[in-house]
Formats: sequence, C-alpha cells, structure tokens
Amino acid sequence: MTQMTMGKALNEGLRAAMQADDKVVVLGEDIGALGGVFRITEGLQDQFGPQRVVDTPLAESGIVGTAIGLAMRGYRPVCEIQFDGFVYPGFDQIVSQLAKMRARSGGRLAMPVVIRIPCGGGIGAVEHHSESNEAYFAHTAGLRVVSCATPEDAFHMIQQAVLSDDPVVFFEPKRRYWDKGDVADTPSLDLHSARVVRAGADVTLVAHGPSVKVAEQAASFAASDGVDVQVVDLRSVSPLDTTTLHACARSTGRVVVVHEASTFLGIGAEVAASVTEHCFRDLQAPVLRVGAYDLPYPPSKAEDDFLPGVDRVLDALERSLSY
Amino acid sequence: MTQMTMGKALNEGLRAAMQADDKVVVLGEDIGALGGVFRITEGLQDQFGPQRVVDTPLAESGIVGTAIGLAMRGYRPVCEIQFDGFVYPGFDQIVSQLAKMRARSGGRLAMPVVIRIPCGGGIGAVEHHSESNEAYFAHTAGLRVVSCATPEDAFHMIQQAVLSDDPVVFFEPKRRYWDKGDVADTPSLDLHSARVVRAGADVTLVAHGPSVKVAEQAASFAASDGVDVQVVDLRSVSPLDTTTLHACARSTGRVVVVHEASTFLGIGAEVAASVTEHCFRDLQAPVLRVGAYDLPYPPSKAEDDFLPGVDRVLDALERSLSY
Amino acid sequence: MTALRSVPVASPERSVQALLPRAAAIPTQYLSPDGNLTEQGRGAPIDDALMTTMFRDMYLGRRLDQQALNLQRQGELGLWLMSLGQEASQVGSIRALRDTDYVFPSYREHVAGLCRGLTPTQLLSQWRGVVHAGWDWEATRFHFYSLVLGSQTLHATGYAIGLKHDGVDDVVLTYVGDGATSQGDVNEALNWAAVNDAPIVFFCQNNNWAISTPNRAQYRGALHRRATGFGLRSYIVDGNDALAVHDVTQAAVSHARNGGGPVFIEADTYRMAGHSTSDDPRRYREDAETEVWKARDPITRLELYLRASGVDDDYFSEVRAEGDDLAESVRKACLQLEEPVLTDLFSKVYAEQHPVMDLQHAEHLRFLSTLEAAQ
Amino acid sequence: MTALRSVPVASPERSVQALLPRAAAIPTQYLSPDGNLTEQGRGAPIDDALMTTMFRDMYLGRRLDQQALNLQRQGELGLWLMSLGQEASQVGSIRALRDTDYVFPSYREHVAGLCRGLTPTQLLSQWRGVVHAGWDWEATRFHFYSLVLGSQTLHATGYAIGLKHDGVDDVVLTYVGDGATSQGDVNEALNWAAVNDAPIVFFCQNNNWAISTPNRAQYRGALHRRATGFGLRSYIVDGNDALAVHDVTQAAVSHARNGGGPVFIEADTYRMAGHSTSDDPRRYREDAETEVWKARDPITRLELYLRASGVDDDYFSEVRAEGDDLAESVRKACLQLEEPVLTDLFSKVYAEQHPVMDLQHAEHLRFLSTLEAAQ
Ligand SMILES: Cc1ncc(C[n+]2csc(CCOP(=O)(O)OP(=O)(O)O)c2C)c(N)n1
Ligand SMILES: Cc1ncc(C[n+]2csc(CCOP(=O)(O)OP(=O)(O)O)c2C)c(N)n1
Ligand SMILES: [Mg+2]
Ligand SMILES: [Mg+2]
Repeated sequence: MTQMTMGKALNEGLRAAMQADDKVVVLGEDIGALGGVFRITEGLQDQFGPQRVVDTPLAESGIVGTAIGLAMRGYRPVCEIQFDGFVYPGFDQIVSQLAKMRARSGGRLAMPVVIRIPCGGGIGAVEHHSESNEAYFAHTAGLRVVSCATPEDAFHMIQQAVLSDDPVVFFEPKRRYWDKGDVADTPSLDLHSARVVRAGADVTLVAHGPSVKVAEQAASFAASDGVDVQVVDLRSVSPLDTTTLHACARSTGRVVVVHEASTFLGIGAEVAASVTEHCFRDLQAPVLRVGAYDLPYPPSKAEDDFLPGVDRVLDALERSLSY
Repeated sequence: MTQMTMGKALNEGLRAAMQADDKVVVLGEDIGALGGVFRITEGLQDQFGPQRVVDTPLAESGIVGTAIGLAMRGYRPVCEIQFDGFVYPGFDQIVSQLAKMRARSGGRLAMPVVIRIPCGGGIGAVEHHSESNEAYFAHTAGLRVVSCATPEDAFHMIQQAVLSDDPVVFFEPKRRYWDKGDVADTPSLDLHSARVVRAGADVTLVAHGPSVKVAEQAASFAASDGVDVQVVDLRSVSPLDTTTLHACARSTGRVVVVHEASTFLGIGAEVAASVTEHCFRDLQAPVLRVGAYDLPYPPSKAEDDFLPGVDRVLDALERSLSY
Repeated sequence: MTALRSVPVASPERSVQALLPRAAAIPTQYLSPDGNLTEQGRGAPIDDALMTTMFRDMYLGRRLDQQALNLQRQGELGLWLMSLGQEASQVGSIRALRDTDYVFPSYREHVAGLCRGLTPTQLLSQWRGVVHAGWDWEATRFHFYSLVLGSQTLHATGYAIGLKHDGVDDVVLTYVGDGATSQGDVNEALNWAAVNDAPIVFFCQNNNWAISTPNRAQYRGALHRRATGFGLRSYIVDGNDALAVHDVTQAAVSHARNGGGPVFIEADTYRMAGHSTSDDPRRYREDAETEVWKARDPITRLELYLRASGVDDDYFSEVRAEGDDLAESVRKACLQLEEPVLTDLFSKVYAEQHPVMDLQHAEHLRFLSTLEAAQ
Repeated sequence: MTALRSVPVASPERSVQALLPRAAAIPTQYLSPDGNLTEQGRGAPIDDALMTTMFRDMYLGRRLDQQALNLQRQGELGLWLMSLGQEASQVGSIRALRDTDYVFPSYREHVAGLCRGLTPTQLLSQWRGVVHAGWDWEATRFHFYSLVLGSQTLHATGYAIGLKHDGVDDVVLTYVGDGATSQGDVNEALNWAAVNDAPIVFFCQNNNWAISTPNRAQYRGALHRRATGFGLRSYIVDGNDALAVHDVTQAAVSHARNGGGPVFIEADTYRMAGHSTSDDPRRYREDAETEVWKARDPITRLELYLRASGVDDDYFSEVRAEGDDLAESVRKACLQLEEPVLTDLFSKVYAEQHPVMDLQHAEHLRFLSTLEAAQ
C-alpha cells in the first residue's frame, strides 16, 4: 500500500505492464522524451527504449491504425490520445476497425489494444481539451470502455486493460491526475465491476471518472442533512455492471446518475433505461440525470456552471427524494 | 399529390431545393454522371452542371471539411456519404467542426450543411453497408439529426433540411428507397416534429426511419389480436419532439421503442430516459427497447435475425401489455 | 528613409525558385500489348516456369471472376467485384513475394488470393453473406479484405513495423486503389512507413477509375510522384504486363527486405468491368475507352508471348480444363456454404466475459423459444 | 517449353527505373542573418515602406507575445502559445496578401493577426477562456483559430473553391505547422485543392518542432516536395527572412490569383520558445540548438539591415514606444474582458428552435433560482 497521485499511479501501472510483458508497446504524440503532456509516460522511454515507447507522427488515425497492425503481429499496444477532443480523427480506425475486427474475423483475431484518453473538464483549458466522449465508444459494439476515479483504480485498471484481449478505451479524468490516494498492491475488483463507494439507504448516486469525487462530496453534504446516499462508481461504462447497478437501484428505489458528458444520449440515458426496465416495480421515482448541458463545451470561464457540480447533484437528489 | 418512390422523392426534393436557391450545391462520391450509387442525385448534374453537383475525391473528411468552407463562403452544401459505414473518416469534421462551429463563433456563424447518409440494413449488403449510426450524431451538441420514413417526408424533409441554418445529418433508410407512396405538394409538419402515424389506446410504439414500417406492420398484426397500438414516427432523432413523445406516452402508459441501431445507448435509451423522467406516474410498464443486438453488423445471411423485426416488436408489445 | 533602395518590384515569378510538379514517369514495360519483348524487356530476367505459372494464375483468376459474375446474376452472391483486366498486376506482384511475406489486400484481390492458396469458395463466401472473413489469413499470410477504403494501409504499416522490431526479414505488401489514395489514412500510412523505414510495399492498382470517378477528378500530378514526395522509393509499371510487374515488385521487395525502407508501386491498369455487379459503367464512361484497353489485355499479351516462345497447345488446353473444373466446382461449393446462425455470433465479439452481451444472448434465446412455442 | 529463353535473373535494382525522393531544395534567402542582402536578395524587389512596416509588425508582435507570457505567468491567461522566432514568416506572408484575401490561421498566428487589425485583447480573449472566437473574422478576413490540427486546411480549401465559383479573384491563405502535415486532413486538402485548381496558398511554418517531436520523427523527404507530389506548385523559403518570405508569398499569391492553382510554401523557421506556456522544451531539446537559431533572429536581422540602410534611431524609438503602449494597454484590457455567462450560451448553439435545448435552458434557470432562494 503506497500513496501516490493518479498520474503517478498510471505511470507505475504502465511500467508494471511493460515489465511483465515485452510485447507491450506504448505509442502516441510526445510520450517519449517529454513523457506526454501530462507526464503519464514519464521515464518509460528511458527505461524501455524508443522502440517500445514511440513518439509518433501527429496523426490519431495513424496511431490507432498502426496499433491495430502491431496487435495483428502479436504486440499489445497502448495508444495515448493527447486530449479527448483529438480522438475523432482516429474514430474510423477505432469504431470500424478496432472494435469490429474480432467479430469480423469470426472471433479469431484478438485486438489487445488500449486507447488512453485524458478526459473531462475542470482545468480551465481551451476548446477541444475538456470533452467527455465515452458515450460514442460505449455505443460501439466490440469495445470496452472504462474510466478510473482513484489512484488505486488507475494503477490496477490500466494493467487489467493491457492484459485484456479486447480493445479497451481507457478514460483518465485529467483533473484528478494530481489527486493523491492509497494504492494497494493487488486489485480488489476486475476491470468490469462497479464499486459501491459509499453505502447508503435513501438514494443511489451513480457516477464514473471525474464525477465520482463530485458524487462523494454531494453525499457528504447530504449526510449532514440526514440523507443517506449510496454512491456507485461504474468504473466500466461498457459493459455496465448491471448486476451491481440493478441491485443498488432496488435497494434504495431512487437513482440519480451524474456525468460530465452531454446529457442527451449520455451514459445516464442507458443507466436510466436499463434500471427502469429491470427495476421498475422497485423505483419510487424516475431515474434523474445530471449531465453537462447539451452545448459544445463552453469557454473555460463558464465551465463551472456547465459541468455538473455538487449543487446540481444535491438539487437532483432532493428532487428524487421528494418525488 | 403524386405517387413516387422514396428515392425519387429525395431526388425531386433535392432538385426543388437547388432550383429554389442557387447557393445549394451537392457534393459526394460518384453523384455526378452516375447519379450516386442509389441514384438519388440522378440527372442533377445534367441540370445544374458540374460546379453545383460535384464528384469529389474519395475522402469523407474532405467532403465535410470543404463543405464547411463552402458554407463559410455562403453556400449551402449537401454532402452525400455513400454508405453509413463510411461516415467515420469524416467524424472529426462533423463532430468537432460542423457541429461546434456556430457555438464556437458565439452564435454568429451559420452552418447550413446537410449530410445525407443512406442508412440501415435489410438489403443483403456486405459489411459496413448496413449501419445505423444516428446515436453518435444525436449525442453531439450542435447537430440536428433526422430520418425520413416515407416518400412524402423524404421529399419535404430534405428541402427543410437544406433550408435550415443548422447542420442536419439526414438519414435515409436505404431499404425503403424503392417503396412508393403519396407525396403532397406542401409539408404538413416542420422538420422537428414527430408524427403520430397510427392512433391507438393500448400501447405506444415509437420508431423512426426504416423501423416505422416494421412498427406499422406490427401494429396491424396486433390489431388483429385486438390490441390497439399507437405508432409514433420520431422523424427528428435530435432534438426529440418531447412534447409529442410525452403526450403519447401519457395517453397509453406503455411505450415500446424500436430501432435498427445497437440497443446499448441507442436512441431508445434516450426515449426511455426522457419518457420515464417526465411521465413516470403515468407509466404502467417500463419503456421497453427493441434494437439490434450489440454486435457489429453480422454477415448478411444473419441480418434478418439481427434486425428488430415484426416478431420481436410483437413480443415486446406483449411484454409491455402483460407487465 | 532615403537611403533605402527603391527597386521596382520585379515579377515575383522570376525572382523566386518554384518547384513544379513533374509529370508522371514512363511505366516500365517488358512485354508490348502484342506479346513482344520491348527494349527494356530484352534486358530483363525471364524465368520460363514463372511465365507459365503466371499465365495459369491469371487465367484461373479470370475464370473465377466469370463464374462469380454468373452466380451473382443468379442471385447466389450478393455482390461481386471483378478483377477483369487487372490480373497481371495482381499475379505479377504477389508472385514476387515469399510465402511468408504478409499481404494486406483491399477488396478486389481475388486473383492474388488464389495465388496464395485461398480456395475459390473461400473467396466467394464473404460476398454470399455467410462470413466477413472467409479464409485462414495466418496460414495463407493473406489478410481478410478491408472494405473501408485505405484503412488497411495503416494496419499493414503497423504490421511491417512489428516485423522490423522482431528482426524478421519478411516484408508486407498492401494493395490500394487509385481512389483510395485520396483518403487521409493512406497518406498517413505513407508518411508513417517512411518515418519508420518500414519494410512495406504499397502496391497501387491504378485502374483509372474509382467507381465512376476518373483519375482526373481524383488527383493531380501522379501517384508515384506523391509517394516520392513522402520520401518513399517509388516505381511506375505497366500493370497489364505480368513480367514487368513481377520484376518491379521484386526490386521493391528486395529494397524493403534489405532495410531500404518503404516502396510505392503504381501499376497502370484498367478496370475492364463495372465497379461491381451493381454498377453500370456505361453511365459514366465511353465504350471506346474500354476498347483501347481491351487491346492491352494482360492475359492475351502473355499468351501471345508464350505461344511465340514455343509453348504448345497442350499447355493451354490443360489450363483451360483446369479453369472448367474450377468454375464447376466453385458453383457447387458456393451453394453449399454454411449459413451463419445469429446465436453463434454473441460469443465472437469479445474475448472476455461481457454481462450486457450475456443478457442479450439470453434474451435472444428466450425470444427464439417464444417463436417456437407459437408454432 | 524449351524455346523459352532462360536468362539468369538480373539484379532487379538495375533492371527497373526507380524514383528516389529528392532532397530538399535550398530555401530562398534575401537577407543573411547579419542583415546583408544575399546574392538572390540583390536581384529582389525592395520596397522601403514595406521594410519598416514589417519591422514594426514583427516588433509589436513580439511585445504582445512577451506581455501575454507575463499575463499567463500571473494567472491571467490559461495558456499562451508564443510566436517567438516566427515573426518573419507570419508578417512576410500576411503582408503579401490583399486585405480582401481570406486567411485561415492555425493557432499561433498572433503576429499575422495583428497585421490584419485584430486588437491584442481580441487575441488574448480566447486564451483567457472568455470566448472561443475573439474577433470579427468577416471584417478582418482572418478566421478564428482551429485547435484541431489541420482541420482548417479543408475549410480553407472549400472556401477557396467557393471564391472560384463566385468568380472573385481573392485568394485564401492558410497556415499550417510541420506537425500538422501528418494529419490525413492536410493531405486531403492538398489533393482537393490540386484537383480543383483552387486559389489557395498553404503556408507551412516549419518551425522544426511539433511540441517535443522533431521533424525527423514527423516526416521524411521534405514537405515542399510532398506538396509537389500532390501537384501543387511549391516553394521553400528562409522563414526568418521577412523580405524573402514576402516576395515568395507574393509570387505564390499571384500564381493562385491568376488561376494557376494552389501553392505550397514551406518556411524554414524555428519555435524559439516552448510549445506553449505549459511546455518545458529543455526536456527534449538542447539549448545549443536554440542558440544556433538565436543567431538567425528575424527581427535583429531586419533591424541590422534597416540601420545599415540608414534608418535612424528615431524610427526605432518610435516603434519601441508603440510597443510599450501595446504592452501596457493589453494588460489593462485583458483584465477587463467580460466573462461569459452560461445562460447566454443556450441560444448560441442552434439557429432554429430546439425543444431539448429549451428544456435544458429552463431547467438551468430553475436550478439557478433554487440556488438564489437558498441564499
Ligand atoms: C471510406 C470509404 N468510402 C467510400 C467507400 C465506397 N466505395 C467502395 S469502392 C469505391 C471506389 C474505390 O476506388 P479505387 O480505390 O480506385 O479502387 P477500385 O474499386 O478501382 O479497385 C468507393 C467509393 C468505401 N468503401 N470506403
Ligand atoms: C488533431 C490534434 N491532435 C493533437 C493535438 C495536440 N497538439 C496541439 S499543438 C501540437 C503540435 C503541433 O505542431 P505543429 O503542427 O508543428 O505546430 P506548432 O505548434 O509547431 O506551431 C499537438 C500535438 C491537436 N491540437 N490536434
Ligand atoms: Mg480504381
Ligand atoms: Mg511545428
């Protein structure tokens, strides 16, 4: 058990994955000498050499497309996309190629490729640097989509993602990179399980990635008002751990889901649809969603009002409870 | 009022739009002399010349990206994407550029661009030629996403889309291109309204694009079993016409939504979430979704079982009614 | 300010050095359309056995094409894309590889596929809609088709980089069309391959058309020149001359194999048929153009050469008989291809456990059982 | 079979004609780093007024850069990307355009923007996070920045095609970085522009680095050669020599304006600062390299030339004073920039009515009112 930041945990997780298997290669823009713009790959090129930690030309389709070729050759590539908003030039390679390859091959060709995406807002960045685009990938059959919310999960989930024979889109909440936390030596959950972060009997608050901390803060505030909020960290956005999710929803009968992505067709829509379908009789109130508004990400001086913050979550909890 | 196929209706709609405004230009792969692989632009190049009906190089990002530039110059481009599965190379230009341009410009720069996508399966095509990817675009703030289900709507909606100062992703259900129907001279609805296609008191069946016909067929079968199914054609996938949708849901208390896209985070998820949130007390049963399974589109000999057909819809109607 | 010289502004055209796009080079040609060796050809290496092998390959490829066309017309295939006219490009290039070299085709490389040992039926299966990938790509070192244009060139480049890392001296060859070169992916691949000195050959079958789009609407300059600009070694060859294609490809492959970096080959050829069985080329091109290319037919050309070189009728009848067999047997096998069953597919999307998939699979089985119950 | 010749297989390298990537051409240079006219320069057109204008442009641009850096360090800007060292490339090129020619910048063209009449504060506003687009692009004919690399080159190409259709003889100039040339979009744009004979100039500021990625990891060959391969006329110029950049750009613009088709200019320059205020270039490059380029400073170079040509101190003090004013006033104006209010933004996404947006706007207002009520 050690204390470290999420950024460091990812760095150590990648290092461990590379040490464990020399077929693991890391590729992306500026990840070598610079260590990536967030320093997540810091020191890796020194340790593993420029053949395993590759500064690529500046082209996301190229990064993903050549990673697919490397995977066909037996490698396990980990791609870094520099910022969330720059993954779209690689969209075809992710959605048409990476995601479908195994199914196209009749289940024979494995695609052990990880796509790391620093995601989300809250760091005062310029446009295209604060997006939450997990829903595009979660809607895509053939991909797995996960997001870490703590240093502990960051450390273990990145290794589990590398070990997976399926392609994994790995979202890293960039505004949590500098948050510290304990990291246990062994993982307590597999890559695809949700975690009940806080027990609670009155209402279930579902979050993932950067919003988990917001959810926990809201739960604390609510507690001081005597409301007992259960907080669930999805961890895996696709597949959803429906077992945990439905059990939690049933236990409280009230669900609020919070995420930074646009509300319309955000993962909250799937959570609401799935929970409602499977737990209809147990629900005391409709599943409420607290997402970003359906605007393109605003100039950063307006992001605090744009992102779902503690107050909006508390408001939704109240609406759910008073339904 | 004339009878024509949906393909012809689109062709005539485009012709009318081009006649009405000489800033309307049409661009895409093989749309000139060939008239497009589905002949939707047949005869337009002869009539309007190669400067307004442009055979482009083979690159979807180029098609959308240059259309954006043309729009900045005052044109109203209509882009044809040859098949649904080939829109992804243009995804960045659609999602980061076209969709966001107006908001980025502080509401000043209009983007009157239409992206036509022949969509959906059921024609025995090879891979990448049968996809239903409307949810990606519907999740994207700044775009409008519509789909026509009848020749009448095809004729009028394509013209309304061209007239819109917002970017419109226009889905054309390719397996309905050859279906004939009446086309009135004037539109009865605006681009963003849902239509109640069939009145019914027992359960509401929501569909769009190619699935509307499936829904109507299911409703007919159900009628012969004494079940009165209301059928709603969304027409606009984003924004949803929530007024109509919620009113219909309230009127029957039971909703089933059907679409060809993957179920997970398909538009059915949004319909379910929205209806549940706003009509919770009126619902007798959870909103049920009948989508394609979350598999990449299978080889065509398996598509009949993959696509949501009449039997699966009837099964869902039954489950809803017996809930 | 007075000290400044005030020279009248000269025509800028004269004052700066401009690099002008050079015209295309002249394609390497060894066999003239009437089957005679050209001057270049007379200096070229000629291997008897290879010539007859390549004739047979091309001939059988064309027979497969014809039979597939028939099958499509009879409703037994959903679609077929003919290689008609491009046989020399495919055979000449694939025969210049070692069996261990890895090939990333586009979607029209049936004739090349046959050379790699794919069965005709495997080649048809995708177009009959029973599978997406119809053959064992590992065993044949011939990857399954990519229908999203140009996407395979990046996979090929990544694979080639992997080969290099592994210290293996195999090379990769990827096929790409003239139209596909307009895609961002293909250009990214050229650049990527160059930066990495990847052991890869980009083989462009420039058949002059991308569906209805002629080269002049697709690009300017010349494709092999573009590749040169990306830093690749590049060649242009008469794509209807199997002998020249083979030799040029060998040169390219040996360059790549020996660490010289990536190579681009532009094969000047022609799509004699429509784009696919759904296409009607008379809507956009003149029959006269096709006639010109008929006179450059790659199979006739090699046949004329072989006959002039003394290859006798027996050889040609043998090959013809083999073609009859192929046509006959592929028709039978095609009709017997096993159809896919949806329930089998749920387990083929992910390698690992997936609860949502499991739910859907169960739901599908439940639904099927209600259907059965209803019967 | 015996009649076939059996020539031993010659080395393929000798039997075919290979096109090798040509090395880069030598950049056009009129002013040497020590401010003397080169031989090429002595034959070039020189316009006194233009020289002093360009000096002033470059000097003020650099002052803005420095002040913006200060503001960022003080927490008043979220980020800033300096043009330090690239002033000649920007000023020389933009000054070669007519005011009506339309410019699509990337994101580092502050110095060019100033020349187009953008105020320093407008240029800062985006980096302070108050707007995405800080100026009137229609009035200045200088589009707002594109942060998704290369995406603007396609918009520029489309716009240029529109100009051509309209029969207007304006041209488009778009700025692009060396790193961005690896993107599919940029290559698609080059091809598209060529096919359409579009009146556009692609101006590539090759500053040798893309964040930490040096040219040798970005591409092979030379960028202007690549453009040639796409069928564009292309130039390479010393990007730290405002005089040469101006003249070359004029040649390019006049070519494009007169219907000659698209042109590519590669300006050989250097990013003297870090990539942005968040970047520490010592992590990936040697100070020695920066020193070499310091000696080629574009502003010093022009100052030396002007002084040698007799421009007196008064001129330089005037410009310096102007720079002081600029620095002072931009600081004040920056701090006064109005902040965006979320509620205003709901109406700026769509031109037409949007029920879901209306619902969300109402929901947001309701939420705000509960907040107020709680206070
Ligand atoms: C990304 C993408 N866009 C469009 C298509 C549709 N399409 C299939 S083949 C084709 C023409 C291809 O031309 P070319 O690359 O020259 O190859 P050829 O068919 O001539 O062999 C087009 C436009 C596609 N398959 N992929
Ligand atoms: C599509 C995309 N990918 C990645 C980035 C992140 N990024 C911003 S600037 C930059 C380097 C750009 O280098 P270059 O094009 O040479 O321009 P320069 O910064 O040197 O002016 C990168 C990788 C981006 N903005 N867009
Ligand atoms: Mg072609
Ligand atoms: Mg650069």
